[in-house]
Order: sequence, then structure tokens, then C-alpha cells
Amino acid sequence: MMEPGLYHMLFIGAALFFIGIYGFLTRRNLITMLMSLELILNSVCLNFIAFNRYVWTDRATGPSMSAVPRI
Amino acid sequence: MFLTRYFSEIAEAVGSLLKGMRMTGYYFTHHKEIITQQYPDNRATLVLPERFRGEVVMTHTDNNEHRCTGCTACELACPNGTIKVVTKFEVNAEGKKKKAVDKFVYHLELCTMCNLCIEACPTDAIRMAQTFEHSVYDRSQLTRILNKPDSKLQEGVE
Amino acid sequence: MKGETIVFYLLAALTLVSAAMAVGTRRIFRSAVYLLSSLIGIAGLYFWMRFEFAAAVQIVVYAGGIAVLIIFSVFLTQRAGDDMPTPPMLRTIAAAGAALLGMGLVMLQLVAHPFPTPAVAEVDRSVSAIGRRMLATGDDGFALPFEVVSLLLLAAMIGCIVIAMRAKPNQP
Amino acid sequence: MQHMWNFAQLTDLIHGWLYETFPPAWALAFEMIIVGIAVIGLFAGLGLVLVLMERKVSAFMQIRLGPNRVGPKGLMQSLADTLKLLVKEGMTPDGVDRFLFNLAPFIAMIAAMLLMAPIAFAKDFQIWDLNIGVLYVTAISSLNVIAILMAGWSSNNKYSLLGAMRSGAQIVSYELSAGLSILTVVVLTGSLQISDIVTAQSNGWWIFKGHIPVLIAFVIYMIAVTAETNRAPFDMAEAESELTGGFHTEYSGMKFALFFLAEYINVFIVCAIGATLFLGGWMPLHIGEWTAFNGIMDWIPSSVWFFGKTFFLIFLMMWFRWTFPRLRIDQLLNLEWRYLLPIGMVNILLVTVIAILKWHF
Repeated sequence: MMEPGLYHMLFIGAALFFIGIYGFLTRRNLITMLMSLELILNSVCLNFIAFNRYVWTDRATGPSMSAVPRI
Repeated sequence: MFLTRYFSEIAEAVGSLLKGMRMTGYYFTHHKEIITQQYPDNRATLVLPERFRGEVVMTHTDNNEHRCTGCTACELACPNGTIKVVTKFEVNAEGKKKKAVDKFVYHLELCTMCNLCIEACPTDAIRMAQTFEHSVYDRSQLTRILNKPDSKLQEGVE
Repeated sequence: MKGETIVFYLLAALTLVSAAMAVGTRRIFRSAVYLLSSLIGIAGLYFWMRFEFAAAVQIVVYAGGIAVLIIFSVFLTQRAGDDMPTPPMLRTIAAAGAALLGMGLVMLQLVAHPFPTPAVAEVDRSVSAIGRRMLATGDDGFALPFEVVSLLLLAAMIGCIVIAMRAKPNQP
Repeated sequence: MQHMWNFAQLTDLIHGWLYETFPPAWALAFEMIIVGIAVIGLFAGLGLVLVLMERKVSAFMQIRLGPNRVGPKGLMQSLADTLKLLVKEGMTPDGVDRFLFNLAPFIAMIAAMLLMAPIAFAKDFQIWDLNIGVLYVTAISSLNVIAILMAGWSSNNKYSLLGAMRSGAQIVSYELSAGLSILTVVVLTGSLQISDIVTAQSNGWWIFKGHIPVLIAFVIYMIAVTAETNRAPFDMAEAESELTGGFHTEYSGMKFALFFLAEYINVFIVCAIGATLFLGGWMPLHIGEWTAFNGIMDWIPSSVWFFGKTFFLIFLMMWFRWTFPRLRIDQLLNLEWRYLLPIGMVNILLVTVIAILKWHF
């Protein structure tokens, strides 16, 4: 196993995103569709934070940007 | 005004809550107010309140005389049918037949200690005693005859 | 293997497995609970990356707010005890295919794309720094999105009040 | 400053010894195990002490004697209760959602355990002094409601579900007030870190330094956390008289004990946080320039200060519980949304003004 880094985080983000997509497409129930949507939103936030942690560490854009959709 | 009412409501609420807390705080700090009786331990020194009602008894004088005329007012007053007065006819000194009590049957197991029989009694023959340790092994032992054997009606009680 | 790595893989497994179970289970209440545990796993990942503020906000918002909201709406609108119907086979296959295809494409892109190496200077990520950035108007300030979100929130609040006031229409 | 028992030295000693003797990974693992055992021990001890304290306080407030048979003056009563709960059969009724039903008490317990981390028990004695300490506490304490909702739903019982729904509405709304009153201290201190908040009170506790607004915040905090921990007069989740126990109706034995313990641990934690925020945590009582007085106060160990303040607040919550009648659910929500929240909001504005103009001492 490799030392976890940016690619691991991005993989988790992508996997969450597509799990959310799968749920969104298979479910026919408003609340469960909303839950899948939450997964998708969270994968986006995870990506913001991961980029801020591993690539652009000189800016605090990630946490600020991920705080905005949560508000 | 809305605001004055709002704040006066708050003040009133806080005041009443503090009043309650003062009361419980008083009890918390004053342990002598505790009313719990450690019953089986303090059997010897146990003091019951004056109005505690344990069971119905009939008062007898030293000469084995009671005041019950057998009028059955208590039997009629009892809501549970606890009391059953068995009467007999006695011939007195003037040769007159007179109703008197033969057996005053009292079912303790039915009694709720409501005190109605005592209030109904015109001659104050019965009263409430403070004994309360009534447990027995057989229910029949709770059925009691209150007038003692060979007891007589007290003089002058009609 | 370092302890940190083990913790990372545990958190990742928690996140992904419970996310998969959240979309896979047929009981709607369990689905909500799995979703919550997935979101808490993400919060754990934030903690792992030393973004404590983001992690705490994640837990506050999702565990305290959205999970409770979802669970309440499940209780109030769904028959929470019954199993949901299984989706038709064709739709499951199509959705899984679409998701896998998208995943594959994204992973191809990710592996092919070289990301720049991190800058040496680490920025202050404390809460007060984030707060200042939220209200800054400069190059990396977030005053405009912040105000837009505030407007959105205001609109939502007014909407709530309007809906709540409409409850008694025929009273004077 | 010379303290009689300095926990920092002790912990440093253990830390140094472990890292000298073992490789770092093992040393870290051993430290984690030690901390875990300490926390579990603290849990057990607190559970025993708080249950006994609750029963004794309630008894004295109701002019009773309370437990007085097991051990001297009934001191062993809670031990006997624990033994009873341990040997009781842990039933899982038919028709429940087994997985969630068995998971719920552990979630409640784990949430309570996680809350232990940022609390400063004494000077330099803290498990994890993370830089968002107060926010962490508010975050984790919101996990409790999930455990209650899980327990209530999975029990497949109308009483449990009703209790859980009520408790959800209650906790979610009172969290706002608690958060606002915590924020007042955060605004005054300018930091979310617990150690910073305690250090900021070295020349006086916030409840004295912050004028009346902090006092109001303290009162609101106490009311809100009483509601958040589901204690009377806000015990809508249990409500023995109408819901036969609410969300834990179906629980018995060890699983019930976990819920019970978690409730008391939560009481301890919110009181510890309240003591840290408003009453200075382990900081001794200092009055201005009275050096002699301050010296005497310094001589008392910091852990005694911390536990003294915490237990005073716990006693306050018990006092509330055994004095006030229970609220109806609509009165409960009225109290929050019509009184506590608006007052809290105005209050935090006032505190912000005070903090900006530096009017506090």
C-alpha cells in the first residue's frame, strides 16, 4: 500500500461522486435522491479540501469554498 | 406594550423559579426536616401522627364494660360491609326485653380505614387504634370480634 | 506501515462502504444512518488532513442538521418500516454502468494529469484566518459569495415565515 | 507557581519513559491504551458517583433519606445497581431492527467518550488540546441525537418513536441557544482552543469579567444544556409519566445501562465545559491585587478547582431537576424560540460590542 496522498483523496472523492450518481439514478424516492445528492456535494467538498491540502497549500481557498456550500 | 409584557413575563418566571429553588434548597440544607421513618429499626421509638388510623377497636373499661348498644349504625355507615353486628335480646333487671350486642364482627381485610363508622356511632363505642402491623398467615385471622367475651354494656348508655 | 496510513485506510473504507450501503439498502431509515456514517467518515478524513475546522463544521452541519432533517422527513412522510421496492434490473444495470464508466473516465484523467507540486509556504488555516478571508474583498477574499449566501439564507428565512403564516388563512 | 500535585510532570514522566523504552509507534499505541483505560475508568467512577449523588440530592430535596442500606450511609448503592444491571439479561425484542437497536447505545457511549478529549481536567492535563476545542464539543454532542433517534425508531414501539421525535426537536432547537452562549465566551477570548480560553481567565473568570451579558449567557447555557442532556424539567425524551420511558422503553440490562451512563457522562461534560468557559476551568479564584489571598487560592490543586466547579454546576442541574415541574412540548419549544434564542442573539451583539470596545476587565 502506498503512502496516502492527493490521488487517494481524489479517488475517494470520485468514488463518492459516482456512488451518489448511482443512487440518484436508481432511486425513485425524493428523500433517497436527496441523500444521494448529499453524497455528491460531499465529494465536491472533499476535493476542495484535498486540493488545498496537497496542491495549493499557500491559499486557504479550500476550507472557505467548502464552507460556502454548507452554509 | 409588547416589550414590557415580554420582560415582565420573564421576570415573573425567573422570580417564581427562584422561589421554588429556595424551598428545595432549604430542605436540602436542613436535614432535620426529613420525615422518613426508618421503620423496622426504630420500632421501639416510633411515634405515629395523632390522626393515623390503623384498625377499628372497641373501648372497654376495667370492669369489662363497653358502650355499644348494638344499634348497627356503624354497619349501615360502612361502605364496604366491613362490620356485622349480631344482636341478641337480653332481659334486664325490670324484666324487660332489650336489644344488646352479641358479637361485633369486624372484617379487617375489607376495611379501608375511612373512619365513617366512628363518626356514625352515637355512643362513641368504637374508635380507631394506631396498630398497623396486621400481617397474618391466614385470612380468617383478620376477621375479629371486637367485644370481649362476657363484656357488658356500660351503665347509663342508651 | 505507519499508524497514520492505517487510520487513513480505515476512514476511507468507512466512508466508501457506508456510502455504498446508503444507496444500496432497501430500508430507508438505515439508508439515512449509513449516509450519516459516511459523512462522519469524511469528517474523519478532514481531521486526518488537519483541517479541524472543516471537520467540526462537517459534523455540526451533517450530524446535527441534515441527518436529523432527513430522519424527520423520513418519519413524517415515508412508511419507514417498509422495505423500498427494488429498482428494475435494467435501471440498476444502466445506472451502475453509467457510474462505472464515469468513474473509469475520471480515474484515467486523474492518473494522466500531473498536479503541480505543493508550494512551500503553508498558509494559516486557523478559524480566524478563514473568518478574515470570508469578509476580505481582495484577491482571495470571499466577501461576494458570503454576501450572496447571506441573501439566500435571508430569502429562505422569509420563505419559512411566509409558509408558517399561511397556516391559518381564514382568520382575520 | 508551585502546585502540590503537578499532573504535567507525571504525564511527561510517563511519556518520556515510554518513548525511551519502546519504538515510537508502540509508545504511541501504549499511550493510547493508557488514555483509553483512564477514560473508561473515569467513566465508571463518574457514573457511580453521579448516580449516587443524584439519588441523595433528590432525597434531601424531597425531605427523604435516600439510599441508606448498602454500605455506610448507602455509599455502595450504585455499585449494587451496576451489578444488578450487569447480570440482567440483555433482551432484544422481536420486531426490532436488530442491527440499529444494538448499535444505538454504543453510539451514545462513543459520542460521550469522544467528548472527553478536549476537556482540561487540571493544569496541563488534557487528552487532546485541539485548536477548535469548543466547536469540537458542540459538533460531537450533536451525535447524541442520532443515537436517540436510532434507538427510538429501531425499537418498533410507538412510545419510543414519540420520545425520540420529541427529543430530536428539542435537542436540535436548544443546540442553537447553547451554541450562542458558548460563542459569547469565544468572542471575548478570540479563540476556540480550550487552553486559550482557560488562560484568558487567569486574572478573573469570564462570569465576573464579562459584566451582565456573560451572566445572561451563563444562565442561557445552563438552561440549554439541561434541555440538551434530556434532563427534567426538559425530559420529553423519557417522560416516564406519559411515554413509559421514551426512547429506551425496550432496552434492558447492559444496553440500558449504557444509555443511562451516557446521560450522566453528558451531564458531566456539559458542566465541565460550562465550568471551563464561564468559571475558569482549573484556574483558581483570583481577586485583583490581593496577593495573600491569591497565594492561598493557588495552593489548592488545579484539579480540585476543576472538579469543584464542575460538581457545583452538576448540583445546580440536579437542583433544577428536583424543583421544577416538567414542561409540555409546546411550552418547551416556546421557551426556546420565543425567549432564549432572541435574548441570546441580542446578548451576543452586546458582548461583541463589549469585546470590540474592550470594556471587559
